[in-house]
Amino acid sequence: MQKIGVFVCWCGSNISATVDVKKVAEVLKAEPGVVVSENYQYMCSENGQALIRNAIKEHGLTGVVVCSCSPRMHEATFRKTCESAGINPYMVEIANIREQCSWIHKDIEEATEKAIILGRTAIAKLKLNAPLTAGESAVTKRALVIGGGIAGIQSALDIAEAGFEVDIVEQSPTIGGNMAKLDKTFPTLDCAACILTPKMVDCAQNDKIDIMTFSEIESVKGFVGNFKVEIRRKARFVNEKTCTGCGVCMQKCPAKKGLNEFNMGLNNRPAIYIPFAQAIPNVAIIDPEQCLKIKNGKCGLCSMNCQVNAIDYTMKDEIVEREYGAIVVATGYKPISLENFNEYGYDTYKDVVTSLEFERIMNAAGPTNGQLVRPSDGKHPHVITFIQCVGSRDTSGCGKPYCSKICCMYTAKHAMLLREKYPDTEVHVFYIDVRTPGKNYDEFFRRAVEQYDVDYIKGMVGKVYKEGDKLMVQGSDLINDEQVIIPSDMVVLAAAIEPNPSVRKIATMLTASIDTNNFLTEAHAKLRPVESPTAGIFLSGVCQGPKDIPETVSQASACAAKVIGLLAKDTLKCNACVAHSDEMICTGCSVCENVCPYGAITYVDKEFRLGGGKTEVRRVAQVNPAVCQGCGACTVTCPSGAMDLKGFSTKQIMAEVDAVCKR
Amino acid sequence: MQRLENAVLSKAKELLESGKVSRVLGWTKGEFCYDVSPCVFNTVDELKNFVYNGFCGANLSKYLINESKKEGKIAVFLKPCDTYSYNQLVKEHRIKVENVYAVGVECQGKFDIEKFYAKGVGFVASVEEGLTEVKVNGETVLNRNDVKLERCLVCNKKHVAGEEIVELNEKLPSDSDRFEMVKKLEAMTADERFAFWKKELSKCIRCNACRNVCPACNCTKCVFDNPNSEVSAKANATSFEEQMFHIIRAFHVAGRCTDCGECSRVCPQNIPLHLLNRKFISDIDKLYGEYQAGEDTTSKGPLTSFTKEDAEPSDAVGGNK
Amino acid sequence: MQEINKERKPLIVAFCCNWCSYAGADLAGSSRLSYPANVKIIRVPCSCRVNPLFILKAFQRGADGVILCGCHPGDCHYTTGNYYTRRRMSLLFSMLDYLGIERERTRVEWVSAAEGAKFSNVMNDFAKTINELGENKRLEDLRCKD
Amino acid sequence: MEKSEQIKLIKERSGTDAKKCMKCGKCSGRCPAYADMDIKPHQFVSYIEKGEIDKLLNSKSLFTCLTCFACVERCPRGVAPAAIIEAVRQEVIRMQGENRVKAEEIPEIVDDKIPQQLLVSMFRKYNK
Amino acid sequence: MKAILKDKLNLLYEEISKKCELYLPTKEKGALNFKKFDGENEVDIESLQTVKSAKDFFFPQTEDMVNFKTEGKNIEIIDAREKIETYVIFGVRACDYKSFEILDRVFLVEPVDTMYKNRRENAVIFTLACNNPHASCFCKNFGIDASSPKGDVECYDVDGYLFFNPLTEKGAQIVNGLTCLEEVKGEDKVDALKKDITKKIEKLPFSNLDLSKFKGENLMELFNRPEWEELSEACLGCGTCTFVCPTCQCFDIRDFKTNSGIKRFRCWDSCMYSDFTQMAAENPRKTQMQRYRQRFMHKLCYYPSNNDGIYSCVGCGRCVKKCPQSLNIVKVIKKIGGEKND
Repeated sequence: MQKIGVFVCWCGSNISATVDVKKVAEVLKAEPGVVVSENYQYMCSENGQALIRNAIKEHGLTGVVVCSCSPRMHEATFRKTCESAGINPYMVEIANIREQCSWIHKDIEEATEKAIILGRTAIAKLKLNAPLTAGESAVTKRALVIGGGIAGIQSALDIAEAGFEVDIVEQSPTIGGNMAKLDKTFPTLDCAACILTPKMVDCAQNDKIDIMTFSEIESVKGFVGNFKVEIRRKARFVNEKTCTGCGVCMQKCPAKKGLNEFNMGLNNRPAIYIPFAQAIPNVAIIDPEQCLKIKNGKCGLCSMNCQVNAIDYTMKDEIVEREYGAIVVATGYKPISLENFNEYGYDTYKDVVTSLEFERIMNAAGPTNGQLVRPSDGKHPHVITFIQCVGSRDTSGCGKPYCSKICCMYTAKHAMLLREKYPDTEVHVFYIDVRTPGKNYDEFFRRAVEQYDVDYIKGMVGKVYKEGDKLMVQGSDLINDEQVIIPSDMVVLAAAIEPNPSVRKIATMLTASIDTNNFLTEAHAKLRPVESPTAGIFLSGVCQGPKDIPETVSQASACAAKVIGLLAKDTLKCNACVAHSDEMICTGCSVCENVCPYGAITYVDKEFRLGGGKTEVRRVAQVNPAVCQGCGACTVTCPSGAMDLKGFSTKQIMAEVDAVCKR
Repeated sequence: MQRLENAVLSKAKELLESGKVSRVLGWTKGEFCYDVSPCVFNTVDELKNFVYNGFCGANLSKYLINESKKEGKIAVFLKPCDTYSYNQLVKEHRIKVENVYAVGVECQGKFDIEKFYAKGVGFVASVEEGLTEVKVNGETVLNRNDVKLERCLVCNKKHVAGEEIVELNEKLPSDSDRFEMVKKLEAMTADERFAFWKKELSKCIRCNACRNVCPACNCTKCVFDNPNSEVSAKANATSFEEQMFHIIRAFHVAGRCTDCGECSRVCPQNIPLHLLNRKFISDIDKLYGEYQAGEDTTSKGPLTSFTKEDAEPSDAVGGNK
Repeated sequence: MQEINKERKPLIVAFCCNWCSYAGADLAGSSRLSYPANVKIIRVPCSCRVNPLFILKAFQRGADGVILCGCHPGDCHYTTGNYYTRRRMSLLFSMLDYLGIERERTRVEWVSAAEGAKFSNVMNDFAKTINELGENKRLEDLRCKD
Repeated sequence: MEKSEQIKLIKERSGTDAKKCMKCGKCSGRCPAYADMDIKPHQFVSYIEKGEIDKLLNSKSLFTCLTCFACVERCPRGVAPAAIIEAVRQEVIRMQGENRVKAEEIPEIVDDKIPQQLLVSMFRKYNK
Repeated sequence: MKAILKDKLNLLYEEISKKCELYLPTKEKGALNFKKFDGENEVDIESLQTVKSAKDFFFPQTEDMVNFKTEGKNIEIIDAREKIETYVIFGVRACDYKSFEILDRVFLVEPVDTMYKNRRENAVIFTLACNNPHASCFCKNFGIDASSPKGDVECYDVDGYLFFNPLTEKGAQIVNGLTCLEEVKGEDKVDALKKDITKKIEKLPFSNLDLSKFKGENLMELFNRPEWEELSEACLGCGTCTFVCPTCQCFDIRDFKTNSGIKRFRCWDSCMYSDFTQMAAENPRKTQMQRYRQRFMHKLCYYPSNNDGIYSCVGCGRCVKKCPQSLNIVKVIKKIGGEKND
């Protein structure tokens, strides 16, 4: 039997004006289990708390009910009070007789009656409380960053800067991501490579950062502070440690038919190649699909010419296992495939290109060495038409329902660069809306119109077709209320962007939730935008939603701050009110696992004694208290009631229901 | 249909003889043709009591929870509807599939002995089964549909699990709407519905036959048996407990119920319990897209998944005022 | 005490999630927005903690109306809890209706921590509905009313 | 009939939600009959939403629209301008209560640019 | 003999129900059960059997025993037993009537179960001969004569009349006080009916079972028979057989928390349930086979050993009809009862 103390707070006149606090204390004293019942002006004051502490000692209380303001206000206070007097902080219940009683009722009799019922309800619940202890788990002081684009690089650098070790796992042979492919960046028009490559080099040189390129996540186990990750290091057939990146092999390689991924396939590269001049690591890689030696055993020229013997045609994938305390997802994006948009002729006409391809064409290190020429015939184009929102804001099912956010700005950038570099060109932009929120963004766009004479046409393109040498771009001009046809030499499509396809698999492994567009879901749209609901998983860059570079970098740094905050702790205090499964009842049916947003539930085969020396092996659910956040979704999904929630147990809530219904 | 029995029996023999399985879960003869019981056969010799006829209506899948835990492989004969329950149990990790050799068996609908009595046949000594007709005691010819269990009249289930199928005739399709009665009830006024269910549920003797036969009700300990659940009871002391037991039972199997109809088949008071489950199925179909529990072994059930555009509870309520 | 109990007022049990609706109720309180005293709030971590058994239990014990309040869909503190609530309660309420039990006695409302006024309005409105319906007679347990 | 009623009917008949339009004009950008239209496909969507029923009922575009569905095909928002045009057309025809197209008038309308298919479908639709 | 035309039966029911409460087999939603007469019952005395047996009258499925009223820290104890007036149960079959004798041996021996006694003593039982026994009936094995069903008043349904044969004083008192009855010569017809019934029963498939093995001295042998495994294999562990059985008498005592205290009540329990007989939180019979064996051993061996060889089964056949998997006591008797069963 518990010994319960009831403490009724006046809250000055806030409560006592409408609730007869003395009567409440008196009536509750008669409840079974209650040994002391007091009232006081301000229970939360030092004196009020002392009253509670003394009562606990004097009467040997096992639990405390405080009738006062909302538990959201002072539950923590009174828990501490009780803890300091030697009883478990979870043996405290609050009856909210201020916000939910005295402040909303005027009739004293009515409010007093309600306060008594609320007090009884708290007593009823408290009788079923059990002392709870929040568990602790150690933190592995190492972070994993999945993705080596600008988001991943920035997060990794910031985490490393704080003194923690970071691994970057990148699926392609070099870090740098999409940003490395860009020519200039808006709204300042500075060179992307100039600002990105120093950061890439920083990563490579930082001894806290370990870069694993051409690698993929194989499996993830564990939970916040204690992840175990298997990483597949795919065979690149070149020893990363010995290769000096001299590039001789590239020149000697006779198989030069591979599409250059870095240049969006606009030109070719050899079977052994370094993705681009500033690649990190600056190490060659063999494309086994192209390599003659690997395909049919005849060749070996690269190996013969390699002075450091870095080439190993028999190299196999390798799995490394590492432990981490936190994981950053920075998997980035790719432009969508345009197969659903044949009206723009992307697949038909070589001179219809995507914006990212156009970046490469404009780039000095690109396939045309920075010369603006048409892919079809290498001629200099004079009329260039841009089409925006290709596949963005599309709810018809062909594209993506969201705004890709960056297209308006980069299209303005392209238009401006074109007009700047080639004043002889005529530039048209079909747009639906021009969206330029951001510092200096609208000014930037206006410059394109006002200073560079770019022709912005409000309306969408209906079709692109060829007449002679020209691409005829037919669209609406809604302002002039006419249908226009613009004979162009080149058409640039601002294709929507979508999360990197690899993210689905990764999200599943991380049990991080993902939305219908494959963007990772943040823990809270406003207040926790860089965390996944799954503890220990953080979101950096476009994997969470479309972003431009400054936003990506700020999110990456915010993300790093969160990771640093986590890794700075030696242990993690877990939520004490967690779910737990009664293994004697659990059937292991796995429905609870389906609704757990945190992946806190796992199943084990466990042996149970049946009596008479017999045993039975049953599959039962186990909750990881370090991961469970205590929502209780599992408890209702479980038909047998094996799953219950500490602090809000089925019995407790039922007892509260009983108590509030008692008349 | 004698041919079907022979085919099933020889399949059982073959499986046991070949050592492919060490046990067979099938049916054993009763005192009459209609009181057959599920049974595990360990040897070919024991198969002399094996029987397979239109009264083999029980769903065998639930027995596999325990049987598949035992040593050795067990063969089981499953009607189309049983295969859905089987899949659902596999999905919920209740059956060790590696210990089961599932054989689908043709089904043209199983019999309800009460319907023979209702047709004026006082004693059923023998039934010769045809696809659409049956001959009772060698003389009375009845329409097969007139003596089928309710669930079989609306059944269009196919075999969705099993290593092989014993089938001599293709299953005759049903064009009846299984939600007909649900719709009828929904069209009634709330008062009429209340009166209907009050009468039906007041018959309940809480014998738990519906629960214990239900393949979805496979909890180690049911909440209603668990003194810690605050709702445990061995009898319906009031009409509230009648309502609660059946609402909660239907809710616990919602999205998992394959509509196998066993609950209604076994109810000693003939309460149409399937109408509760079908209401949930019909609501789920309407609100969240058609879903047939047990059609596969991997999909998430409708109550353990969601979409952001789901209907609000205020809009989702079915039935007239 | 006994005198007050004589006149039987309808009783409403409100399950409120800790993060949105309970906070919304607090805001209603600190804004002094009143609602009837026969609304009794039970705090749960998330609306998805509310088991249909609790709702039936409340009716058994003599509640005349049960309302479930949670964060707006998409705003759940635990990201997905209220989506499950929405499905579960849609089905449960539909079933109650199917059994002829007045559908107005059960309700789900999404109330955010900022919606003190909404909380009070919802409770006033619900209390009015329940007052009009009168005593719960279709899902009652007479043993509890002795 | 009340105007609002009429608009409701047309919307219902068209089965399309004009509110989904984001005013990109892609429908009109693609329309092959654009030049012959007084009210353009995108304007149909806009007018129906704004309740300009009279303008629509009197539009010449109703009978210049080829019903080629290019606008439907191309709309990124799943709006179907052609369906709205069709619904308005139906409305006009129903209001007239008579044959819109009479066999003897055909020679007058026909010129060598009109596709035969159109004639057949027109006859099917506009003749009772 | 006193009699009434069958199509005037409603007059009879109305007249009895004016004097005291009357319960009779009533069809509701496709199931036949005893219901209190309220003028609108769909009475069915042709069908052989109610789903639930007549034992409910004396030993209902749930029954309040005592109430505790709590206020603060005080507890008040209130006797929950009701005062019972005389009432009539109409249409009890011979097997069900026989079951009362079996139950009496449990509830009316010291210490007497006052609740049972109260209800039992105040009942006037009108029994009904079984014109059409069913293939599942096997009452003959237990010395029951379905053609003379005993009770306070025996009723015979013959020739468009229902004839009454009062056997006890309280039966006669009621019958003689009924104004709607007329005097009809019917002894011959009733005798003919009895003979017919006896003939029909003789022909029933289960009328001559061999129960010779079920004796106290064979207890251990029967208990250890290997056949129990296969007999119980398909058992679902539900309580259908128990709850439709007229002689099952187990109950559980439970507390229900009301809004003002606690109601202590008893309710039927079934030895087939895994949570039956929770001793130190465990059922000593851990497997369904053990529980299955318990039920039938009790009926056929333990009970007779303690009660002058009377079996605790009346052959009503309810379990035969209602078991979801067609397991039943006849199959048990045939398997391990005696040689003549083969």
